[in-house]
Amino acid sequence: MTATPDTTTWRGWLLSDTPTSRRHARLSSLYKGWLSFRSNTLAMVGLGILVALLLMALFAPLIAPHDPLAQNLLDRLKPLGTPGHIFGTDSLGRDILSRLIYGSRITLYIVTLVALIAPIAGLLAGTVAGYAGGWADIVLMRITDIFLAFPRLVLALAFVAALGAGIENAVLAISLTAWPPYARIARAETLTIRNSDYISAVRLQGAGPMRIITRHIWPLCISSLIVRVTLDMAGIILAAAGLGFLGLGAQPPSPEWGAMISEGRRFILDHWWVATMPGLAIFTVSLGFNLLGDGLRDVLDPKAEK
Amino acid sequence: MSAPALSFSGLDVWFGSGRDHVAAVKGASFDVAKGESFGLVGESGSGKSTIMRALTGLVETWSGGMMVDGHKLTPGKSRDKTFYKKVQMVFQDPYASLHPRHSVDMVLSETLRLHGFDDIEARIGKLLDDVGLGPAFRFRYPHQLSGGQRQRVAIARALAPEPEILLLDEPTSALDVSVQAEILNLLGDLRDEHDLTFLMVSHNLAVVAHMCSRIAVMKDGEIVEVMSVEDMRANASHHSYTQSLLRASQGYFRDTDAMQEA
Amino acid sequence: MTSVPNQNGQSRRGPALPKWLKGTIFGLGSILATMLGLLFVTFIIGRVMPLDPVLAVVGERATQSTYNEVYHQLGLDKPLLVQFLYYLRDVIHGDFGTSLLTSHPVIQDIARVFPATIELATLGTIIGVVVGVPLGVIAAARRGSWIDQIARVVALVGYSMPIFWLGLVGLLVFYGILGWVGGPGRVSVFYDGMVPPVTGMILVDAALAGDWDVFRDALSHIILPASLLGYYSLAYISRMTRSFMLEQLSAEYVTTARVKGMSERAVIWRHAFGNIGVQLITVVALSYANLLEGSVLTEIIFSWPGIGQYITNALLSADMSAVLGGTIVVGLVFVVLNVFSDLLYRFFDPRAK
Amino acid sequence: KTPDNMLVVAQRIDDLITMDPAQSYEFTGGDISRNIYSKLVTFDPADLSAGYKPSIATKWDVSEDGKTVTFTIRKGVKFHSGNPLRPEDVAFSLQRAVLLNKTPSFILTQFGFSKDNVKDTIKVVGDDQVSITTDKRYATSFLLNCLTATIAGIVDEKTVMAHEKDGDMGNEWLKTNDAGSGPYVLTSWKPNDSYTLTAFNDYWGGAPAMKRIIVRHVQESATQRLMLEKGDIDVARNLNPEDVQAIEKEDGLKVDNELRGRLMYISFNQKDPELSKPKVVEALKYLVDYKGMVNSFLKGQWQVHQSFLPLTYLGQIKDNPYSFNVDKAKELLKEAGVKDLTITAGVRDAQERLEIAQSLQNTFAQAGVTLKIEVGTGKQVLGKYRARQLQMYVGAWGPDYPDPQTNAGTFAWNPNNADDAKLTGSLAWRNAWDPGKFNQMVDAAVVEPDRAKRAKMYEDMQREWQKTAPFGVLFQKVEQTGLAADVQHLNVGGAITAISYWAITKE
Amino acid sequence: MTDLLDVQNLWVRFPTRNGIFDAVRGVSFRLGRERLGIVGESGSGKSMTGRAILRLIRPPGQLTADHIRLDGEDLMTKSEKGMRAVRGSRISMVMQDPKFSLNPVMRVGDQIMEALRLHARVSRTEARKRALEMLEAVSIRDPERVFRAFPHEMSGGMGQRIMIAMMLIPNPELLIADEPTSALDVSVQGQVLRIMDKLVQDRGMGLIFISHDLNLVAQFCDRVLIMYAGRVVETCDADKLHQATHPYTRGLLNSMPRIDAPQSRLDVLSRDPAWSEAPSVGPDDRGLPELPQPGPAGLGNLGADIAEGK
Ligand SMILES: Nc1ncnc2c1ncn2[C@@H]1O[C@H](COP(=O)(O)OP(=O)(O)OP(=O)(O)O)[C@@H](O)[C@H]1O
Ligand SMILES: Nc1ncnc2c1ncn2[C@@H]1O[C@H](COP(=O)(O)OP(=O)(O)OP(=O)(O)O)[C@@H](O)[C@H]1O
Ligand SMILES: [Mg+2]
Ligand SMILES: [Mg+2]
Repeated sequence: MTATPDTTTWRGWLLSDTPTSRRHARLSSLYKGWLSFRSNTLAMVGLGILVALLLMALFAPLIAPHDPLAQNLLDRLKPLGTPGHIFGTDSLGRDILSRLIYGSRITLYIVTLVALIAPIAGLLAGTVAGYAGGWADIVLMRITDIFLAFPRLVLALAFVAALGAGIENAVLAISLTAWPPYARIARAETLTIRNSDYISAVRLQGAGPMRIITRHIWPLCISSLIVRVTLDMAGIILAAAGLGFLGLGAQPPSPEWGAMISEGRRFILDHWWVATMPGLAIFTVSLGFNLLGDGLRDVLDPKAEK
Repeated sequence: MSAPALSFSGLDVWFGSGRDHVAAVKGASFDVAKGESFGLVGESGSGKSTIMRALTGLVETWSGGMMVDGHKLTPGKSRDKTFYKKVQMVFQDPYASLHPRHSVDMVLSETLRLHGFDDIEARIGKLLDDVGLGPAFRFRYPHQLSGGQRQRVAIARALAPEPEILLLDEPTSALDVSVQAEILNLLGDLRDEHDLTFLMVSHNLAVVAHMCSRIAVMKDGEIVEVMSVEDMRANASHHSYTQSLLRASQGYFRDTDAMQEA
Repeated sequence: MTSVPNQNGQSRRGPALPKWLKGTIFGLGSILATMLGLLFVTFIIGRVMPLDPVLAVVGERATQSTYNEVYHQLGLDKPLLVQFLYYLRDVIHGDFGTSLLTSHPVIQDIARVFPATIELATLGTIIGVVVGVPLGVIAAARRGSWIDQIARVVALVGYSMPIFWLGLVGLLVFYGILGWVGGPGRVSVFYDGMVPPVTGMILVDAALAGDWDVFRDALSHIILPASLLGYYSLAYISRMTRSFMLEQLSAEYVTTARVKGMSERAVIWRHAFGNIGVQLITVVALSYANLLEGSVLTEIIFSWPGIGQYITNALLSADMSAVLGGTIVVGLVFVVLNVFSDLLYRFFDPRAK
Repeated sequence: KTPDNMLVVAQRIDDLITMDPAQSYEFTGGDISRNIYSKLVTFDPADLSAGYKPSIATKWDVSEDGKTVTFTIRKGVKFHSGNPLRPEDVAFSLQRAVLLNKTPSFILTQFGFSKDNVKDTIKVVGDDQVSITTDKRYATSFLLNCLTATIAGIVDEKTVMAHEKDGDMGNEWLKTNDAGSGPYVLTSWKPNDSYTLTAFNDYWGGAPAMKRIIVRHVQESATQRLMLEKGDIDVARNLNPEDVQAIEKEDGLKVDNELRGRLMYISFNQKDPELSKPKVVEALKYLVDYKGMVNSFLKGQWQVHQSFLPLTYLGQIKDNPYSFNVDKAKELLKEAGVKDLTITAGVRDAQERLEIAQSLQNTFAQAGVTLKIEVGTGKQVLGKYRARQLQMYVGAWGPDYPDPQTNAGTFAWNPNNADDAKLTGSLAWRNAWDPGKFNQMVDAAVVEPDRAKRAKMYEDMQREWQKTAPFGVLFQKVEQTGLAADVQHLNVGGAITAISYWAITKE
Repeated sequence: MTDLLDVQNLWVRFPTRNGIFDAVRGVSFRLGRERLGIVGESGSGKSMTGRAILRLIRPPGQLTADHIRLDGEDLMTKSEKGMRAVRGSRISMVMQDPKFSLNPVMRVGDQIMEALRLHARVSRTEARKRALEMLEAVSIRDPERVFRAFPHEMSGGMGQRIMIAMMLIPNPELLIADEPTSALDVSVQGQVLRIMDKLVQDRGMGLIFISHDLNLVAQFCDRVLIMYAGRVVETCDADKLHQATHPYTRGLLNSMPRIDAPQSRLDVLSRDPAWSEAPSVGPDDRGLPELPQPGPAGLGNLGADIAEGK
């Protein structure tokens, strides 16, 4: 509101109050969001953690000092700081650091898949229920309630048990249990949005329900969903790890972090690092997501907190 | 003589059922001639907006007769495209009537596309010009606009399908007096330019008097009086409610005055 | 012609039920529908699972004839829907079947394991509320201060820490090394069965029986897992409390209270806190429900014979009667908690009629 | 910290589903059964290697044709209910097991008893004798060994029949209750939580020293170890090697090692065209790092053992012809003309097996064989295995009764290799293996009355089998039990039976 | 004799994403026991000025002033605790939006009683009596019912009257009323204004009346401050408002349509950037009207007092 930004620099161009093209407008609003996000230190830390995770997953073969699957029964359960095995080795003599690095791929995989499935399913169910009202609403919300009332881990377990253990099924199972809250959020938002004047306005242009839901309601629900998803990600990683812990998640010898804890928990008393290192890894990434989610909430959803 | 642009006869509108039943409009009847500006006044909650919402199909529970250009409307959701091409509406609150994540460009181009226009680029430029917003505003988002500017965008959106009838639901009540003047002038200009018929709701008698030639006074869902603006100015009203409205709009007088009604 | 003139102008709307009755009927109907759906989904899951319930009965080495006999006994040769209807009929009669895993009636098993979980979850929730709510309120009131930062870190750590890991480490440190708390299980072995089971919750039973040795011992066993669960619920509750409070503190009525010349503490606790009560109830109910159903891992680590473990074991062994029974109970509790928090909401919030 | 006359045990007891001896088939069920039920003949915990000894039967006589054995029943034995134990109870118990036809009934029915003839083949003779008549002549040791199994536990007819429901011969009631005459009385069982035994003071062999036995379900080894270290329990039965090593070093604690009958094996489905080549199977047997495993993550808990009879069984052999030899394996694979072999193995989600599977994966890979591991819950994997759908299986097998026939009959016997024969009890059938001549060898050995000759037959059979069968037996289980130093005379049952609480003392 | 209120160089600043935003810039004015109107377009800083006097600018907003003297006492130097004694009992403020300014979960009566009991030692029954009288005084028809009601059960107009009752009950020396009648029916509006009028005239209460209705302010107040972009652009006697000289004021006056005088086009305000740059018009030096002595009852039974007078 003070001086108008100088439009000759990139920064100025991006901060311009009078965008001159669609692209300019979009970039400009993205950049402004980024600026306010950037000022949130903790959120930046979160983002940093996740970027690091991404890089780690991407360049795992370059970073990892060992093959994550290479066993050496003579070199098993080496402690932290052993030369060549900074994080020690596990019960089959595999390098824990390398396994953690490769495990980041699986974690990312899980996170991406769940983040793609659950919110979209929830968004679809919630907005349709909220906008259509009537019977569609009642039926959809009952279904949501059923899945909500289902003991979460039991549902996931049942699903995995039905389809067999494995990472994809674990992801499906988690998604199956994760969507109902999103549906509820989306529905609540839809209910407030659907009677607003701008929706009435598009209806007056003759727009059909599908168009209103996808073009007008979704963009408004998405930001709060993104925040929720980010905050839930930690829970999702932990749920996947929980399944791994019960032996139903990722399959050996894949270095999934939850499964690593599960394998290492036998040694918790004498060789604590075997379970602790993956525990710390999960903790760090979860923390990253939580920090990021907190920050995103401030940017995307200023009403929610702040 | 051609049919009136809008014709209401014995319109009833209600909400809810059973105990929640609210009769929002009771037996409203009036005509709006082509090219006329007609005002609806009355206290808050008297059913002014509801009449408009019933007309546009935003409220489905009504009975009685409504005609647009001589075509009868039927209760129910569906209004065909031609209806929306003919009738458009501007809402009361400019802060609530624009999608927070759609830029001006998106709002207008979507509207144009829905109505099947091809020369969208050219039309957007023209519309923005019409409502007195330069091309500089085209890619802004609502949060980058002032209230008056938003209301101009809303008017541009309503003008996009080139309607004949514009419904104005308190278009300036959320705005400052200075901005109100700008918008009222703009609406006047547009009316002359495009041969529009106005149906305007307001609780500010002065605003209605300024814009309209005839007014209907509503109270409790009923139309108590339809009169010309000249009559109103001359204080030639027959109904006590209208009289009290008129008197009240004069302002505050110190104790000495006789302002002692309950 | 004997037509009776219709004097009641309203009759075309049919008999007008009072609103509360309609609401109640709708509420009950939706609970029923939810429960039925829950049952059905569970049932289907149980049937399509490639786990063989017959194997659970006959064991690994059974001959085929034994196998066939049991297959028939369990009614597995009937169509799915018929099986479901049979099951439903039994459930309505209060018969949840017999668990294959424990050879006890499921209802009896649940009566044994559910109190254990309730005891744990309740204590956990109490810890979460007693610590979490004040923490959240203070964090919101002193936004950005060190206490806010601490609250934030506490919550984030709680959100991010794998519970099974924390549980194992907690057991190692507080039981193994420090010896401050009792070990796994609900009570030390030699106190087992010392107090008559009235409620099934040992703390309550011991108190009822006036046996304070058992009470103390049971407390020393429950405190660690309950604290662990309490920490998770604390993290959630404090975070939500904080954000509710922030919303309230920015409301105009808070300024009004200050205009009156009210002290800051009264403003926070009397005015702002009074306004989050309702939201808080919902959050606490939700977190309680989560603890009731979601403490499987804690139960495993602490050898806590609760419902989470029960259902999980049953599920892995295709003991479908037990899974269905357990799911109904947990689902019912969830639904009831939901309704309950709804009722409280109506009761406490004047705006909700 | 535990009282002197009380024994507290931590153990995984979630397998316990029934205590009816006619039905009980799980480890924990065996443990309980051995302590609450008496049998005609049984093993003495102080001297397991002596084999079966008189118990409720004071002596037995074999008829000329070798088909009938007549047992003389001990006098003055009392059931926990106070009823005296009569010969009728003995006959009833065995008949009941046959009539109920529950899973373990084959242990008895393999002698030709059936619903129709059991009243005649098992009957009371005289006023203190019971006679058992088999359909043909079997090695007497075979019959008597079978009578030491859980299913031969003697129940109190009067009590049991008092609880009969819908003609179930008291099965429903007996699942959770006790009608025995053994040294202990079952006083409570909370599934997945604990069970409690109380000493039976009128036990015919004398009241046991430990007045109360409490077995608490504790899932995690680390937890069991912590409890043992804290003195909250006397015995920890599911310790993993690392925890055992730690306990060995601790004052006040000790470790009991006992060789059990359980075998770890891998098997290959013979429907698979590649795996049905003998050279391929042989090569794979050379691709197991036997030593590596028993010296690392299996340390102390399994020992290398490559034949189907566990050590201590009649006919045992100690030959372990296979060792980890990549070159040999490669050569064999080359000879078989197999390249780029990929195998999928079904493994249940138990830590030990997963590690073995991963080790196999590693060593197989060294010869270019890709091993995929498909993990499932016990029930899942087993379901597929029984349906002959697993390409390869990594699993364990425990003998059902202490006679060589139990394992010979499952590893080397499959009279009908058709899919619809459904001989699901036979591991050979599950792997679609037609044992050919082994069928006759098994049938012959089981009827050989001469003990030494019989042993020799099994020895020969195993040597042959080791070479050609699509099974690779890898290890035999050693049970390592952690216990407080004051616990004496603990015996978990060796390879042949279950734990004997009555022998335990504390000092 | 000192002024009741003397504000010198008042600034309110908000840090925002785009730098510091000045909501109030250097406002100075003095107030006797009179009715001072503050008018201006939306966002011109009227409410902020009112809040600033009570030092209730919420962080991160910052408040600076050379001084804010109440009866010669500088409020800027007071401790937070000292301010609390001032708020409510000596200066009260009717908040702009009654819908959001009342605690939704507390009964109306409790909120009014609370205002009284925070500053005066009175029993509950006494407080209740006074609250009921006060409600009656602001023309609420069924005080007993309203007393027990929750805010959401009240209409906007009732809410505003409740707010006024609540703020008047501790009998303040200065009342800041932020658009107190915008939601009221015109007839009730007259009654409420009359109450405030009476208090100023009989008790010597000072009144700051914030509104954007220029006509109303011209008719009701003694003096008017016209604010634009956080500054006072003009100050004049209320009855002379229609002769105001500042183009902004003139623009506002002319842009309103009038019932009695039809126009084809309305005048549109054209804003001059110089307006917001010009310094605030300082406190006028004219002599303040002689202060009447406080009424005989002192801090007596205000509600009953007013009700009687009506
Ligand atoms: N969706 C609805 N459900 C129930 N009642 C409604 C609904 N919409 C409006 N009403 C009721 O209908 C009546 C008329 O409302 P309407 O909005 O038409 O009033 P209005 O004259 O436009 O008032 P305002 O000047 O405040 O806009 C009111 O009593 C209102 O409470
Ligand atoms: N928390 C804040 N952060 C930044 N700017 C703020 C904040 N609060 C108020 N403002 C700004 O301060 C300015 C003055 O606001 P104020 O509420 O005093 O206006 P007003 O004259 O009372 O308007 P109205 O007639 O609409 O009530 C406005 O421009 C507003 O945007
Ligand atoms: Mg309206
Ligand atoms: Mg204001």
